[in-house]
Amino acid sequence: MNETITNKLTPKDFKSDQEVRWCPGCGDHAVLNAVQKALSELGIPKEKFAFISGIGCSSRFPYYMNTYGFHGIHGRASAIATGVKIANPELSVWQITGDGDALAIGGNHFIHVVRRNLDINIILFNNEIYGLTKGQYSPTSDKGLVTKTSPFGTIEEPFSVGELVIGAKGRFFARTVDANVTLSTQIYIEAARHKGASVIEVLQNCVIFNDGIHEKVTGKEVRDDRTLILKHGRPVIFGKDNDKGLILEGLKLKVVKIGENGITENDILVHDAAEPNPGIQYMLANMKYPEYPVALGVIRAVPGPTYEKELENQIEQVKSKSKIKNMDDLLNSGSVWDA
Amino acid sequence: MNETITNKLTPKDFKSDQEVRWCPGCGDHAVLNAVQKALSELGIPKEKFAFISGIGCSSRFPYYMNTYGFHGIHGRASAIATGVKIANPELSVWQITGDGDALAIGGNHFIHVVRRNLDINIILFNNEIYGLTKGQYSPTSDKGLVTKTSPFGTIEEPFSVGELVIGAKGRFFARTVDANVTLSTQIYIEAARHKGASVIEVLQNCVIFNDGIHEKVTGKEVRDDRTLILKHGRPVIFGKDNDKGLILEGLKLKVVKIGENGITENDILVHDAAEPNPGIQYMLANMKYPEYPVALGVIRAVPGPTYEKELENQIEQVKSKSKIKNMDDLLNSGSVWDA
Amino acid sequence: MPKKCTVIEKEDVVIRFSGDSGDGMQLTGTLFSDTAAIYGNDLTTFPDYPAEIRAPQGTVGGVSGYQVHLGHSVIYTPGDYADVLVAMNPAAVRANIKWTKFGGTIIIDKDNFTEKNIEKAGYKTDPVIEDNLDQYNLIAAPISSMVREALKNLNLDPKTILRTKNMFALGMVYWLFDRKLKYTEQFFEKKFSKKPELIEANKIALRAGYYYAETIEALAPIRINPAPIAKGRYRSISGNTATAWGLLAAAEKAGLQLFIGSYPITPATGILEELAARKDLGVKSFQAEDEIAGICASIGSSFAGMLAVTSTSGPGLALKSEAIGLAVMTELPIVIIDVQRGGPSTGLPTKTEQSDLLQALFGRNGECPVVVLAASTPTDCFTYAFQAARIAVEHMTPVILLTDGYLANGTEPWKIPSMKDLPDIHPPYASEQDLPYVPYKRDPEKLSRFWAVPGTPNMEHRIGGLEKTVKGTVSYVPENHELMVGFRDQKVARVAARIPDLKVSGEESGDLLVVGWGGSYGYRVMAVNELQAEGYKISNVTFNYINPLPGNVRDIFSKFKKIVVCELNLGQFANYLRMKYPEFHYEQINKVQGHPFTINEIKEQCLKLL
Amino acid sequence: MPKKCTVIEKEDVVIRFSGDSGDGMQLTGTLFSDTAAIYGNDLTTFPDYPAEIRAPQGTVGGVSGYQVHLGHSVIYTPGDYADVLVAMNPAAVRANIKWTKFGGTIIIDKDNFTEKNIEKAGYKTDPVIEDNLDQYNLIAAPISSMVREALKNLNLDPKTILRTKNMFALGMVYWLFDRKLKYTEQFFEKKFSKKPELIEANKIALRAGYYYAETIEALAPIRINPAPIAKGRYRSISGNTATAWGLLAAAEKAGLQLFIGSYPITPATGILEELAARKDLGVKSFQAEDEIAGICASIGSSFAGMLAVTSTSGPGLALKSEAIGLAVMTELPIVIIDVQRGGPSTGLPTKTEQSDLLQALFGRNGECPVVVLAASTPTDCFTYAFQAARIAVEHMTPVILLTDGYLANGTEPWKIPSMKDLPDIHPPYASEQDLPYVPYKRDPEKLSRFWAVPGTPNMEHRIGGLEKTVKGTVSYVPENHELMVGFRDQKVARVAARIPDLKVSGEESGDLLVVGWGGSYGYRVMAVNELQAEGYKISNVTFNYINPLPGNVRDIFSKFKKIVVCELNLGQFANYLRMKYPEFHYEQINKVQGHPFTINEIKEQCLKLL
Ligand SMILES: Cc1ncc(C[n+]2csc(CCOP(=O)(O)OP(=O)(O)O)c2C)c(N)n1
Ligand SMILES: Cc1ncc(C[n+]2csc(CCOP(=O)(O)OP(=O)(O)O)c2C)c(N)n1
Ligand code: SF4
Ligand code: SF4
Ligand SMILES: [Mg+2]
Ligand SMILES: [Mg+2]
Repeated sequence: MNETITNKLTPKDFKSDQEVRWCPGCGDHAVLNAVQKALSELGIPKEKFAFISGIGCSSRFPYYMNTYGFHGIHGRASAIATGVKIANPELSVWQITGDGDALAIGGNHFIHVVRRNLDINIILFNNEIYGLTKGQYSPTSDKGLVTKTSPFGTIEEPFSVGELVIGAKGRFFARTVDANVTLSTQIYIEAARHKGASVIEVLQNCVIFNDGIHEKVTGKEVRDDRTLILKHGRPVIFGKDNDKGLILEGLKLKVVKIGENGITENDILVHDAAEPNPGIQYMLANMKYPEYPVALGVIRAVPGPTYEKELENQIEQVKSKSKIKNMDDLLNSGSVWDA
Repeated sequence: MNETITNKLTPKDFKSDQEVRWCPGCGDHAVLNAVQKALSELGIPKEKFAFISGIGCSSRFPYYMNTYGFHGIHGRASAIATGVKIANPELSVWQITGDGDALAIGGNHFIHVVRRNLDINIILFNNEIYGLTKGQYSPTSDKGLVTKTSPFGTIEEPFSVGELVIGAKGRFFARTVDANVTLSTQIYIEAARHKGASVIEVLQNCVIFNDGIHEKVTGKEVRDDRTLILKHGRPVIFGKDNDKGLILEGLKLKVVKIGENGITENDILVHDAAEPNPGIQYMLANMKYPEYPVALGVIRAVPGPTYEKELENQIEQVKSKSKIKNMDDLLNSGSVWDA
Repeated sequence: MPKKCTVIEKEDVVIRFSGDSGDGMQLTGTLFSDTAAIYGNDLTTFPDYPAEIRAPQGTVGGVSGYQVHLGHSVIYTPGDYADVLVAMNPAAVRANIKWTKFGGTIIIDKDNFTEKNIEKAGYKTDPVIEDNLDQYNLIAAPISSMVREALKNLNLDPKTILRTKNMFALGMVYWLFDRKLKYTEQFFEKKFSKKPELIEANKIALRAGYYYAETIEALAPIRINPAPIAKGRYRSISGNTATAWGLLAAAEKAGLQLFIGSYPITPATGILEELAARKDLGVKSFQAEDEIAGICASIGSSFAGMLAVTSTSGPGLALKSEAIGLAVMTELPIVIIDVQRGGPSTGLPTKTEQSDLLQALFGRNGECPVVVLAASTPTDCFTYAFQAARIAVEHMTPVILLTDGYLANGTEPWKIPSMKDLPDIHPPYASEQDLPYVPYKRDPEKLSRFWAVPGTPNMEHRIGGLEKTVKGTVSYVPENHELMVGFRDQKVARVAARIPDLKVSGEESGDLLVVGWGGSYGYRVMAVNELQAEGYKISNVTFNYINPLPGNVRDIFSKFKKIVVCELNLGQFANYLRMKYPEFHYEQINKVQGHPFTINEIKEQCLKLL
Repeated sequence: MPKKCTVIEKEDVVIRFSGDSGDGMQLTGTLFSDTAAIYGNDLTTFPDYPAEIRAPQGTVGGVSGYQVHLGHSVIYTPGDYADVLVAMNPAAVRANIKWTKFGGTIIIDKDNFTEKNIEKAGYKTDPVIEDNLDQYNLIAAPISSMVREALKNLNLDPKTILRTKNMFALGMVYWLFDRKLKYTEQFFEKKFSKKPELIEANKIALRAGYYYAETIEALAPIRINPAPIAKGRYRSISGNTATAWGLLAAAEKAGLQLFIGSYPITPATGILEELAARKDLGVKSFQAEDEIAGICASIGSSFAGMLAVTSTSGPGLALKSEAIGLAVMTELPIVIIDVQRGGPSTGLPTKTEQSDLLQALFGRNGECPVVVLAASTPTDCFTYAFQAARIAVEHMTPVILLTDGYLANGTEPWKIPSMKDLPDIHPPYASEQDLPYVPYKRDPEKLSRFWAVPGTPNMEHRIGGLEKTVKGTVSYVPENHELMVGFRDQKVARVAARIPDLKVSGEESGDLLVVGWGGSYGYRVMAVNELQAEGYKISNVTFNYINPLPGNVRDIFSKFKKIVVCELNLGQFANYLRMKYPEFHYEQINKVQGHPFTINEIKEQCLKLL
């Protein structure tokens, strides 16, 4: 997977010949661009990528990638990707999924692939709605949202993706915004390089069925004050004027203004994505507007053994010890007799 | 559900006429006793209980209860119980499930019932093994465990039940030990009284396929030092001599000895199960021997609106506003014409 | 362009509205058919839209269509070929020209036939040449410029103005068919009650279209006189809504509350959506995390005493297989609706097919019989949903109701039934006199067990998916298993005693019996009617009760020289009949294209057998 | 008790070991049959244990049994009735007496016939009276006291001592059948190599039993001479292990690595367990979180170029339905093993049945054909697992292999094949010369597509569950869909060209043809053999290839006056044959008791038809 290739690839090399069929204005277009950009910078040959998806608007993604691709069935992308990665750990495997695909029907496979820590990069398009089926609420829809199946508002508490990932023993969680191609590209590259299951939540806009749902946080006018971009090893500072930051007060995060009440940059929390204990990352991932800015960037990235490598290691070990080298050996092993 | 009945029920009233078929020595027997004891103290008439289970040794539980019971299919107890509770919120609904039933095949329904906060009491028998199918590893088996399907040791990181529950927006989590009938009874009563999804993890011993797996923590000789029983509003003290406690050091819990280094009872962390922010509860739930004692008791109990009540409220509201009162109204509503 | 000017009377006519997904064609078609229905025409509609939410603008893949077939006699199908095609862009022409009657009328928005759009539609040169449009009555109206002109004083943004194009086109069609604008205008008033400027804009566009058609004397107005329709109150209803309402009606008649546990899936979602909106009737709708949770929650609600429903389409039915087995084993009433779509796997989600039949009948482990029904028109979805619920409850059994994408989205005028005319449904509650309650004790006639609902004192009991004795004790005793397998089998078989006989349409005997089931109904009826009119000894039967089959099938089959089974799959019902009535020989007419039959296809195949 | 003393030679004999779940009967039976096999008898075994891990001690529900049928000619079944019953407690007698030949030998542990145990077993009074035990050759040995006595010097705790009771009983049986103790003693030495005191204890108990039987001259030793078995090296193997090994052999022959993605489920778990242990052969085993993940991971591994397998039982197959459709649509090779058990739903997990046939054939949405095979003996599970993998890979299709609980757990001696005698398997890799790679381009003969594995340069492509054109572009074009449905159908049908003809056992024509498939094989063969010997014109065929069916079926069927289909369900294969060959009339013999047929049941039913 780390082989270098002589002819550097460009984003265009990753475009397939298929017409892109998302609605004009859909956030998915930007994600596609960012991924193609990121891939071109990884130095991995095209044929070593496999894009695996479930069903949903977002899950059409593999068709648009000039790589190996598998458009699966609803909710099962994690399981299919698991098989692909175990079969060939040399592949760079990307799972494309929606909030419904990953967290409704696919919730179980999702938490298990995260727990098992397969080295798969999971891009979760969170538009807080079922797009493809034309607008029903999803497990991430805000409580009260009026949709076709909740004409009087939903009555369910939504999942928070980061929280669920950490609750499932997740070691890599990042969040980005569809339209922010620069940040997204950066994150996809980091995810690709992280060994283990990397979950990237993309705040994605569905112009048709849930238009502007992230706007209050990601809107051009407000995003500097309502989001914050985390960088490992750097103080958690944000705001239009880079004058706001987070500090830890007791067990809670608190937004402060640098320069006010004697607070200097040195008082500001320094982001540690690599800390195994998820305590602070958990809080960062869970920050919600208006109480807090919404955290973007890589929130957690803790290395750990991957399933597929552990499996290969175990196979090597057993092989080296066993007397059974092929089927004839096995057939004639143990208690046999001659007639 | 809070109706009082004149003849107080006894645990025996909850015993069905079915022969109990667990292995002699299985931890399930004690759980059955504790539940029957707890139920007899709730003041709820027998016919208002419904026990719903999946498949597994533990899931045979409903047969032994002289209440309404439903032995479902593997992994689906949460979903069946959801239907029962929505259908009749007046019932006291208990879900019985194993670590495989709830967290392997049933993982998705489990996290969703927790998220939706239906008022269901979920007893999760965690023996860290598939008992009924005769000894394969489960999603809670310790990494490295040798079982029939992991003859060279598992290579998977296990779920921690409490962590997953909290990651899924859980509001009630408790832990107990099969053999500790007194503590268990107390917890079942608290769970029953809590409005919302209550998950109780029972550290249960499977004498046949995973004997003694909890022994290092729960064994008679060691349990006072290796477990701690949390009580809401009380300092977190434990140990044979009641001389150890937990304090918060930075973002981490630390075990201290009262009387040493100037530490008094007043320095000890006071357990707040009702705190909505799960930070400390999360750490308490995750404590593992040998670094920490394992926390028992009610770790988190935060009230919140339940799905079934919100649904009933919404129905009442819509009914009161709508002109459609019956089918004839509906059939003749909207745009109709006469021929 | 030929222009004529007197009102022409016609028997029936097919109109197809088509344009980009964003052009509002579904609404335009609906408004047109509402007006026609109110006028008294019989009609059937067929919406046909792309799987993509917004397929690339201007491409053939992105074309959304809505076909209306109206007439002054009974209309059975949305029609094979359109008399009038409204095509808002070149792609719409390209996609639909082969479904337009040669010489028919085509209305296009001339302004949209730009070089770019023509290319996007996949034309190499000129559509007029490539598709021989000069052989049609082509009305090339500059619709875009005209709405721009008509609304220029309204102070609306250009996008909003352009969005009224469809109303301009609708106005033209109204003139063509001599219709009143009144109902459509009332619709605007209701829909945009909070945006008066939109009421105004749409009205202006509608009228502008109407007057434009009049001015250019586009074609003589065509009059389709009202159909000789039974007197009464009518409404227009789609198959999905009719299904939802049939269940609601059953709940009311059974004195039960309705529960639906479903997961959205095309083309079944409409049922969940309709029932989610019916909180005024006390429906408890549960959007589950997946199909399995949907049915399992339904089973739970059934255990707890509700009328339990789960709705889905093929892939979802596959996922529910295991849980259907649980419902069979626990003998709880539950209605499972499968709105069939093109398969296998994800297949063609927005297209129609009848290929889930064998799955519905046999797609479960073990000997696992369920009742299977199928609806055959949008409106009789009401009837069979009602019947499905009746049978489920009264016989304590899961019932699968098959509809399909064609029925689900199609609409028809429907004579509104009165609730008092529907039969009561009697849940077989366990009786207080009969204690102790024995969960698998059976009604001697129906063989169904009795229902004891949690909360009822003294009837505590346990059920589950393991084989049980009559008392509900788990049992591996060989003879007990065989006994229970037999009971479950016979319980379903005995439903036959309580369903109507199969009816022959046409003579009771003859040369050829056309056999079908479910949604292929209309096309078969039309084809057979036409052949009968041509003098052939041909008759038609439609199966709505699939398992068990009605009691008189053998009688009917034996009176025909040949039998041909006509269905949108590779022959699933034909094979099922071979199992059930092996003494007959079955010919087959099959089609697996994601589309209904055309009348001609059926006629041609029948003629080969006559 | 009659006592005789010369060695008697017999053709075949059936021995049933039975006792409490904790009594070690499975091991006892296994040791006995190993010894018999090494001696050269042919044999078949059938373990039969309760669903509970440890059902209540002493009850009938908790009885665990192990039946061995051995002979000096070919043995096809574990036998209907036991000649010798070993019953360690009263419950074991009660559970098994009806399966014991009238007048047969019953060995009991007298010490265990306490009042309490007798009551627990459900006897009201005295077992001897209630079950007429005086009509049998009852050997009431005080086994418990005797092992206590025999081991008293060994310094073992009482529990451990009592655990050797089964070896005492085994010793008695060895004397009865004139067997050597050697192999069993070798087993002790290996098994307890770290606990020498247990080697000693078990040896002593075994010999004590042997000598006890000799002393009381329990019954004349019976000699079953070795069977005229083909020369060669043998081993004993169960159906589940044979299945696992067949897959391993196929992987080696195809040059592929084996992947298994499964979720444990009785009685299929053994396959996963065996393959999980085969890391020495590079197997990648994945215990999934559920059955759906199991098959989906398999599909993923197949996409990525492995030999993909998923194993399960009925309820799990139901859950896999949707994903099987995906494999059909993506045309990837995958072997799906269904070890059938009693259904429906959870049913009777530890019992056997053949009731998943229609599910395997039709349990999916849409027109969704897969290849279906069935094994019919524990050892031919190897053959058909190998064939399933061969067909899957060479024809690029999912293949379902049906076995059942009876085959899975049963064991037989097996002549060990040599890998060089097995055919090579040729994966149809896309060729480098054939670029650009077109995913749904087909082999003109087989109609299968070509396999391009991720990692291969210049063959990047996309597949998925939506309908596609040959090039892999999503397509809703009606004609394309019909074309592809046809291809998938014909691809499976064409497998028929590459499977062997059906073979008749017996005359090629006659009065009655007994037809069966899968696990009912042995009983059918025995019944038909006996009837042939009695002079009837009866023959037998066993189907192992279910879809497609072999090419010569019509030929064979047409030569018999009557055809009877014999299966452990309500008639699923009979119905399938009615679909496929409607020109024949099929009689049925069915049983749904969670148990195999008995030879007599089949004979009796056949006689009615002769
Ligand atoms: C088994 C199955 N159930 C349901 C569906 C219908 N379905 C397709 S996509 C989807 C949800 C899409 O939502 P999401 O995953 O959030 O993706 P988005 O369209 O929003 O990108 C549903 C319910 C299906 N295709 N298959
Ligand atoms: C669909 C399905 N898959 C698999 C099984 C087999 N099965 C039954 S119980 C079980 C796991 C039991 O483990 P757990 O839930 O931990 O319960 P325990 O027996 O340990 O109490 C499995 C795999 C089944 N019954 N149904
Ligand atoms: S419906 Fe929404 S998510 Fe789907 S393509 Fe359109 S804008 Fe994007
Ligand atoms: S196998 Fe284990 S969990 Fe199951 S009943 Fe026996 S001891 Fe209990
Ligand atoms: Mg979404
Ligand atoms: Mg367990």
